[in-house]
Amino acid sequence: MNTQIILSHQPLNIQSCIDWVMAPGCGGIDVFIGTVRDMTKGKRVLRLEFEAYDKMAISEMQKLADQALLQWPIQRIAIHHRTGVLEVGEVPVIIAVAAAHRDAAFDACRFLIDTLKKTVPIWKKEIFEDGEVWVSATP
Amino acid sequence: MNTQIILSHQPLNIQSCIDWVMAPGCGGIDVFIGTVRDMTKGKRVLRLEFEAYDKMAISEMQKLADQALLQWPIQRIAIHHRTGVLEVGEVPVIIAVAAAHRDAAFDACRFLIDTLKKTVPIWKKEIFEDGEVWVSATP
Amino acid sequence: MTASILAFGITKDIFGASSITVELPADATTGGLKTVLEEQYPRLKQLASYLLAVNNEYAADELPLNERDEIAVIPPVSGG
Amino acid sequence: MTASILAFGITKDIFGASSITVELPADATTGGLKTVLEEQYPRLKQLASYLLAVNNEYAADELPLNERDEIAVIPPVSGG
Repeated sequence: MNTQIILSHQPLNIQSCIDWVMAPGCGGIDVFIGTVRDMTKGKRVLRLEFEAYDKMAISEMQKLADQALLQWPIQRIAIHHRTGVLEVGEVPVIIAVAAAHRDAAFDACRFLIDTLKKTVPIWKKEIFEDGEVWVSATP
Repeated sequence: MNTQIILSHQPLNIQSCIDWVMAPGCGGIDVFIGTVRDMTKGKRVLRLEFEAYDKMAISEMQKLADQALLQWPIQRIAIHHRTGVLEVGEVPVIIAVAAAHRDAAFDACRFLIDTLKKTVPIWKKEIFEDGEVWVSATP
Repeated sequence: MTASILAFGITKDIFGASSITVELPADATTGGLKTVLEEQYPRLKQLASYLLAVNNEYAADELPLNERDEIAVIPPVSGG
Repeated sequence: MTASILAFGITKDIFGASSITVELPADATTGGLKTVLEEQYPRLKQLASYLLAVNNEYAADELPLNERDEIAVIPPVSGG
């Protein structure tokens, strides 16, 4: 297997995600790490809450990884996504891609995070001092 | 200071490089990690040896970071480069870029590694079973 | 048939539950289910968009439904 | 003047040392230094390219040199 998909309530471990994709044939690893920002559109965020349709989220992430492996000369992909309540500075997502040459790693990693945000059934609620909102739910 | 430049004989620490760029205002971090491959152009590599013109290498890396900070809306940059003898699988370089939004982080990180490889006075010798060669030295 | 519908994110708020059941004709499709849901829960029409998933796959508009299908409403996703 | 020249990578092999000294006219420039070096070390001309750095900056071709400058030969770099 050259993909590792993890969906977890536990804090994500960046080092172990990167370690998983490292391989002797790879010369470059690109890693995207999402973090919880303290502000959104000028408003202070207290924390985020992530909810997933677990089984489908995992299968959609697997599909993305399979597609990336077909599309670019890359060797290993790890996608780790967190669920539950996350404070500012915590890490909801890590995507690591290892390839013999770095261009493919960069391109695939960017494709994975861009597409994950569009297709994987995971939802984020922003919690402010004066209320909360499911991100992107309404126009 | 929003840049951290390290040139070191000691093994690089991926987690501490990433920790350094994390900031509450950042939503995305892109990280490039170079690793020593076991093959180059079909030939088995035993190990690499990196040599740097230390003072100038640091100042050239600082220039790249300054240029990236001018060119993209990014907040923090860490560039860590190793010197000395590296075995297959070890990490010669880590570049981490944190930004409010991920596009800038990806673009700046890619610019930094691409340009580092062209302008920073660091040299790599590949050691094979039957000899050794300074990479790119001759046509 | 009786279809059981899973809800996530804002849809859970709209339904007031993480799962509901609706009565559908035996030859119901995803399109027909959407019409029924929008009648019972008009706030669905205020979403930026939403899709149905059947058995963990995004479903086409006129996919026939079976009683044993796992059906979910997927409001706009926002992971990552 | 006597200029001291630092060498790295393959240039260290070509010079057989990590630093050499060369005698230059008082009004020497980087271009003049290159000519002198290439006469004494013809293998320099076999490199894919090389640059001179003066005081830790890549130097233009006709930069005047001073005895106290830190001068280095920079063969093609290959970091990262």
